[in-house]
Amino acid sequence: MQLTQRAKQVDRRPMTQLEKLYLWNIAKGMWITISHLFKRKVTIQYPEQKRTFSKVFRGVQILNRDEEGRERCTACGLCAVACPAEAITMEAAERQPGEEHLYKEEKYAAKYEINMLRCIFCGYCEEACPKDAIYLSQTFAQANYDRKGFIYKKEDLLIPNPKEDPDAYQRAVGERVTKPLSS
Amino acid sequence: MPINYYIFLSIALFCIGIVGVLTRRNAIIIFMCIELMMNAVNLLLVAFSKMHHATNGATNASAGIDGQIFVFFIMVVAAAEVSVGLAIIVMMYRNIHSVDVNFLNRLKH
Amino acid sequence: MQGMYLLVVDWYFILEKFLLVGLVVSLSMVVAMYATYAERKVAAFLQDRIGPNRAGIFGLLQPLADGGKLFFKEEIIPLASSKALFVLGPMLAMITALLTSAVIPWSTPLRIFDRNISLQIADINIGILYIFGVVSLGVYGIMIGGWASNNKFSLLAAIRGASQMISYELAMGLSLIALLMLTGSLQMSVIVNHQLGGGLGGLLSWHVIYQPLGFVIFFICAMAECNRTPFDLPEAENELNFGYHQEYSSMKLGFYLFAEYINMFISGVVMSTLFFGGYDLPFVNEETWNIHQNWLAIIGFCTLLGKAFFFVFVFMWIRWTIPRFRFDQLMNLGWKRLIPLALINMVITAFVILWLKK
Amino acid sequence: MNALILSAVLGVIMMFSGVMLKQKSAVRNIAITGLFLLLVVNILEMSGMSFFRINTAGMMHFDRFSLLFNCIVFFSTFVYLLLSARDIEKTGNYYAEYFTLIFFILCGVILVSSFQSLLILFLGIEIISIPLYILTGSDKKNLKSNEASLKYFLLGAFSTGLMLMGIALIYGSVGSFSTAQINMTEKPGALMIAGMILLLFSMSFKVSAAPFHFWTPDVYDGAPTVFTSFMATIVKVAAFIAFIRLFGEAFGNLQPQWQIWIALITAATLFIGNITAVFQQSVKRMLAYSSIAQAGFMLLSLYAMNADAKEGLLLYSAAYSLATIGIFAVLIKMNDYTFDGFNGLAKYQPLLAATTTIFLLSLAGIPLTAGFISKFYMLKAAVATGRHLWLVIFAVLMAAVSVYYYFRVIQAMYFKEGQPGIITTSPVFKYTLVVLAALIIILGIFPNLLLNWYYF
Amino acid sequence: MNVTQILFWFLSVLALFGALMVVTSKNPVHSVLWLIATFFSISGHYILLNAQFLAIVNIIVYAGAIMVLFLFVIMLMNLNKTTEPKKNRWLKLAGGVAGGCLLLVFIAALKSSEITQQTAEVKTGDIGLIKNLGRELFSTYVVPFEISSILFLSAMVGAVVIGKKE
Amino acid sequence: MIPVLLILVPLLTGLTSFFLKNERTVRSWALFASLVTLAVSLLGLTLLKDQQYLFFQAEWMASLNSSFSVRLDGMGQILCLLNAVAFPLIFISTWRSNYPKANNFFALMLLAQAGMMGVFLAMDALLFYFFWELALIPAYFLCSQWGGPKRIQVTFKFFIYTFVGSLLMLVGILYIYFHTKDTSFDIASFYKASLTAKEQTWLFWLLFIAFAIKMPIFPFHTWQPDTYEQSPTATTMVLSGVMVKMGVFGVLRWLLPVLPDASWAWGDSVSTMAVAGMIYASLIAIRQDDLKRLVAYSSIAHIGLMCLTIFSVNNIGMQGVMIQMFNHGINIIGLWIVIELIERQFGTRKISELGGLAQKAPAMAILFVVIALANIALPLTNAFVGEFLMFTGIFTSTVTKYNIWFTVLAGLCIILAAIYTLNLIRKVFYGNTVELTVNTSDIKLNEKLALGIIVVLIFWAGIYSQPFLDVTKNVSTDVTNSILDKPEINKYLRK
Repeated sequence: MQLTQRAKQVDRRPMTQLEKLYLWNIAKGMWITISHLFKRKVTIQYPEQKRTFSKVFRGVQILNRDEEGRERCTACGLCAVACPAEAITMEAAERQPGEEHLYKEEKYAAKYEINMLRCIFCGYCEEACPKDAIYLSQTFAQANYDRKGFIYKKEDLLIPNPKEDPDAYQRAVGERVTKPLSS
Repeated sequence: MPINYYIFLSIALFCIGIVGVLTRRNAIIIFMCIELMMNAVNLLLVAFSKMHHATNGATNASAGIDGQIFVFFIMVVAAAEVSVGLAIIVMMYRNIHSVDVNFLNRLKH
Repeated sequence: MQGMYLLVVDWYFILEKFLLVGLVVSLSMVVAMYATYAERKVAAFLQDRIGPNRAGIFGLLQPLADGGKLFFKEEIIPLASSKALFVLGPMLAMITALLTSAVIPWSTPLRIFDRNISLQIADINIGILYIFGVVSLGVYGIMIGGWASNNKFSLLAAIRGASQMISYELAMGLSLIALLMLTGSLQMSVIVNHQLGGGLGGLLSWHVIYQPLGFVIFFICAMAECNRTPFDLPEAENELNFGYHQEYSSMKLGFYLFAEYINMFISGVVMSTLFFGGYDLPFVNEETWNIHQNWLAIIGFCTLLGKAFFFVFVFMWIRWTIPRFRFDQLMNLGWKRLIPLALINMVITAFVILWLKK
Repeated sequence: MNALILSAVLGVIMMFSGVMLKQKSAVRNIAITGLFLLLVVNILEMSGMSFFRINTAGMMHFDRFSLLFNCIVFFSTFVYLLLSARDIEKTGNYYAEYFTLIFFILCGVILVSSFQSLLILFLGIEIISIPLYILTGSDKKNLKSNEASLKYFLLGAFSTGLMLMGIALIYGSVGSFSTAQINMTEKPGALMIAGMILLLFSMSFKVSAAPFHFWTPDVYDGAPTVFTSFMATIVKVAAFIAFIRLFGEAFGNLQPQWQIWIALITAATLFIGNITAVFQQSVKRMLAYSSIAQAGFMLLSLYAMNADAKEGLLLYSAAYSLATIGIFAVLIKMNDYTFDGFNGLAKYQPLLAATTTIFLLSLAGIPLTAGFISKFYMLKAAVATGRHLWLVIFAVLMAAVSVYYYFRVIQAMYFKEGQPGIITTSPVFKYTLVVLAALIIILGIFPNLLLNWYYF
Repeated sequence: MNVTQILFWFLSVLALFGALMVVTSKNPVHSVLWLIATFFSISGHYILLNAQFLAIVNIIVYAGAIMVLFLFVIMLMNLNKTTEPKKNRWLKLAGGVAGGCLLLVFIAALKSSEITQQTAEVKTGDIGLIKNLGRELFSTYVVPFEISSILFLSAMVGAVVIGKKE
Repeated sequence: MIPVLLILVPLLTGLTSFFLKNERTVRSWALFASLVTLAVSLLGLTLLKDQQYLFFQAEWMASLNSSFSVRLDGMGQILCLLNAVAFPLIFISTWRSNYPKANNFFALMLLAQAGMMGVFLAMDALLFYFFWELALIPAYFLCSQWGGPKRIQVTFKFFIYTFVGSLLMLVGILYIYFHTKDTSFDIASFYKASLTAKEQTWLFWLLFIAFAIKMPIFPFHTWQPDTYEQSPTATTMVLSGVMVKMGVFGVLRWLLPVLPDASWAWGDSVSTMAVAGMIYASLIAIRQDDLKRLVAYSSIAHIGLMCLTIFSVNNIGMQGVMIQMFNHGINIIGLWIVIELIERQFGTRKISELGGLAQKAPAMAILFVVIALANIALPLTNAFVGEFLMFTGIFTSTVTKYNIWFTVLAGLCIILAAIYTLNLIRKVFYGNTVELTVNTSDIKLNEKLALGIIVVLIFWAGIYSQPFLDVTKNVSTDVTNSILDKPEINKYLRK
């Protein structure tokens, strides 16, 4: 039964002596390969030349800050709950006096880790987050030499401070974030 | 070159081959020694052929050529012999996992 | 007849030959080096890629980089191997690969210091047999290397390689006999001269016109002799890891790889010489150009190189097109198809020659 | 030449028949018909009808002696196939190939019986030997067969090496491989003598003459019995023809130099062959030793090297081959190869027993059989030389010893009780045996029936 | 001592040394390789004697085909030093002595042979050239040549019969 | 044609017997065949009176100068007659003996007869050798197949002995063949062969050993008693009655005339052996308990006497030998018949176990006594004539110095023979019956017939032996003259 138009019917007849010589088939193959010699090359010179991502590309997670550079995350744990791969762990801590410039709310994540070996980049964490504290950027997961390195700490995840390093912040934000970061 | 040199060289090679046949137990090496003997003969035949050509070449341009032709045939035969011989050795190896000719003595009983 | 007496001593002659040997060897080496590059490039192009392009412009320095890398890599000789033979293997492979070039007439003679310098190292009257002799020795490099590694994959590969080479040598030899009937000589220079001066600037007297079947067989066998895909059973990666040179590293591995490319180049040269008129430039008649002999020689040489490179390219082209044989298929092809074909070719040629003579 | 070409062609035909034909009987019939053709063609050539005129450049000469000998060989092989072709098929999967090899061996036999050049002798001997190595080892699963084959091969190749050295030395001395040229040597030098001795050794090896016999019993015992039969008969007499031609035609003038050697070898062969045969427990092994003993008798012809000797050798080859083939054909049918295995055969298979008795009597040299008359010719030839009469007396005493072991079989068959296990035999087999036995007796009474071919 | 003589002695010593090593090597593979070396030096002798055809055929046939087969078999059987069976020391000695005696006897016998005075021509003479050999082979020796095909056929059949697995 | 018939009749009838299945048919057929042979032989006898000999020659192996030539002359005739007479007697007397596979038995018997006929008739050395062996083979099979418990080894010993001898003879024949003037196997050429004394010497021994084994002469006799003992009696009759005569005959026809010098030179040695053998055999015979062995040893003694006589080369003696060959054959067959009867009836041949047969079986006793007395050469019996002539011959021999010694010693053997024969008669036939012989039955008709014929022959030849003497006269003169007339011997003879 033909389900799609692309399926090709296989010819099961025994080959004739002539066909067994494979002459025609070899010639065909040779023609195919030689024809590729003159085709446009599809190679991208990667570091110099990059492919543009699609709008919906989901890259490495980023922990966001507000305009003032304060961490948005309140360690509510919804992202961890939403994560199907159970890649996210966190420890909450209370904001001490004098730390207001660091944390937006009274509670913050003292420790926030994502195991990038488990993460499947589904984006549920982003959707679950009520504070827009986490979102998936358009950067790749980096290579590393050992497995420990793939457990991203909060330091790895936090976006650069917009106040101190606005350019880097802007780069990190990328094009994907369409909704305003301030709320 | 005096022909004696060639005779002695060939005989020496030949005798080394014989010693090998007598002293080794590995069938393959014995066989190789036999090949060595044949090569000694080949060398001797070529030397003789050239010797006869040196003496009779003046009257007969192709004097001594038969010696070299004979060598050619020896090579032919050697090739055929090797194919069969090695087949036999392999066949025996398949059965007893050894090429020791001393195993052959069991036939005597 | 020059070359008839192999041991005539003439010091200039020897010097000249030494130079020529050096030249030919280095040429082969360079060609082999760039053949590795070419291989990667061709492969890339056939697969819509670009290939090495980082080292130097268009990656032209890539072979040097590879060579350097091979030189400086750690030299590992397996403990349980047989040391002397382990070293001997790649040497043999290299030597036999290089030896073949000795009887090839590279071009018409040069004229330097009032001496006609033949661009052929040794014009012996058994040239083709010499090639066969050397090619048949090529097996040893593989076998010794494979055995000395003391690795079962290497050994299997070595045995495969050797049996493949021996088998295809037969068909190769047989395919040439018909050609030898045409030329009546085994001397390479005679064979080349036989192809000069036909119609279309020599093209019509190329042997490939008279011996197409012979050429095809020879070509296939040459491929097998070089262990090129689809005949690269000895190094079939997915079955034997890396084949007979699995345990090799550093420059010894390099020797093996080089030897393969040299073989490829030389077989291209041999094919051009035997079937494609050697240094004969088709469609034109060089003699009428009235230019210096040396120029003619250089043109001839370039022609030969061009033809050889074409064959090298075809080798690569085929490599990246056709899948590898199974071993029984390989043997069947060699023994049951090529040898009978070669015999038929021989018989037909013989009859035609007889008929023509009448 | 007729037979040479035909047998080569037949070999190839057999090779393909194994592939083309599915039925064993068809292959067998082709082989038997082929041999018959071979015989016919050879007889035609004897009567002057040569189909091929090929210039052998004096390297071969098909005289009456060789042609008649070839006739004998073909006839023996014909009988052999009639009797044992079915057993050949039982040896292994490659029955057609075995027939092929037999035809090729026949080519070799033709070569060694008609060579005029040492080159042809060498090729002939190799063409005989190489298929024999294979036939010896054709029972691949059987260790004894393997070992026999290997042993035969190694020693055979070794003796070939010796032979080649001999040929080379002679070539050095004479400058030619032609037997006639070699025979023209006036005064033999050291090279010549050394070469001759080496040839003598290697040929002695091929005919399994003592002290070069040691391979024979093992090889004959180890080889599949059908092929032992072939080896012990046709091949052996072929080697003798080569031997006698070589020493008659190439070294005829040197007879004083080698005669005493041959005499000693003959005596040793007779002694070892007969005495050792006495102590055997297996009939097959006994026949192996007896073949050595019979070789001793055939060596007498070499020793004598006169007209009688040639006639005698022809007779001997016919008588010996036919009788031995017959015995082996019966032996193959037995389950037990020991002497006791024959106990009571006369009671259950009177025909087999009777014919076997005739064959054994013939081998023992009892009058009225061909064996006697051939031994008689040998003795006659040896006596005619007028020298070394001790050799003749020794030979005769050894012949008496041989009676001991041949008659052991007869005793077992007729006078002892027992129930021999025997494979059923076809009527053709029995008729052939009877004809064979009759032939042996007729030859024994009228040897001229055979010898007349030699002269007319 | 001219070049020819130097070559002769060199090749002879190499051949003898190689032959000795063949016999004495413990490892069969080494034996094979030494034998190849011996064959090469014998080929060298052929070239010296201007028997070019035989020289190259010697290499193709012996070194290129026969010895490869040997190597094959040895490698497939995985024979090496340890699997080499030990032969009785006295037997070895006896074999050596026998061979030595044979050598002495030969040399003594042939020292004063009838052709002592003659020489084998080196470097000259054209009978070893392929043209002459070929002409002779296909005219005078054509019958033996054809006969040798029977030999090959039988060897081929034999190798198949013996070699093929049942 | 008569000589050919003599060979052909038993040969062909013998071969046909193989294919007869019924035992009675075979018996009758064999008897018939032997009677036909006898008739032919008698016919030959009558014809021989007119001619010197009957001759037949046919081409056989021309390339060897050998022909199928048979001749019936005096010496041959007397032995052929013996051969022809013996077989009917054997067949009649063993009419009741049971032989499994009778067809083979009788066929082989007839073949043996044919072989022996050939030996007695052959005039060609090769043919002689052929028949010599041909007679042996059936005998071998007869003894091995139907003999006693130790038959196989014993017969084999017999066979090997004879075979070795005959092969040596073959070498001798071949050597002489090459030294005849026309390289021929014909007996006439053999008689004229030129051989040096040295050659003759060892040729003599080559041939003589063959004949001596057959006769048998001490020390070549060891096969004989065993073989006689183990063979079936019918075969023993053939062996001792006819076959041993082959040896004597061989010496007469093929040794003395062919090698006269050596025969003369070595005559004394041979005679000494013969005499030694006679005494030895006689002494052993006295000690024997077994009937068959006793007769066997007595046979050795008798043959020794014949041999002794032959080598004393004397015309009278030679004639005596020829007659005695016939007589001894007849007598010993008679003895065997009785022994066969005894053995068949009592299952034993031990003298010590028998006794008093005369009371129970008077006919047998009478006939046996007559035959036994003939065997020790009592006057009026046939053997007396022969032995008398032989003793005369030995005594008057001119070729030996020791003729008196030989005569005395041989005479001693006659006395010894009387001792053991009479002892035998006394112990077996007279005295009291023992347990075993109480129920003895007398002989049957067929046995009576056979023994009767023998007794008749004994007396006839004993009283009227002139016809035998006539037949053998010429031949014996020829044989003796072949030595005595040689000039180089003649001068050494005792005058």
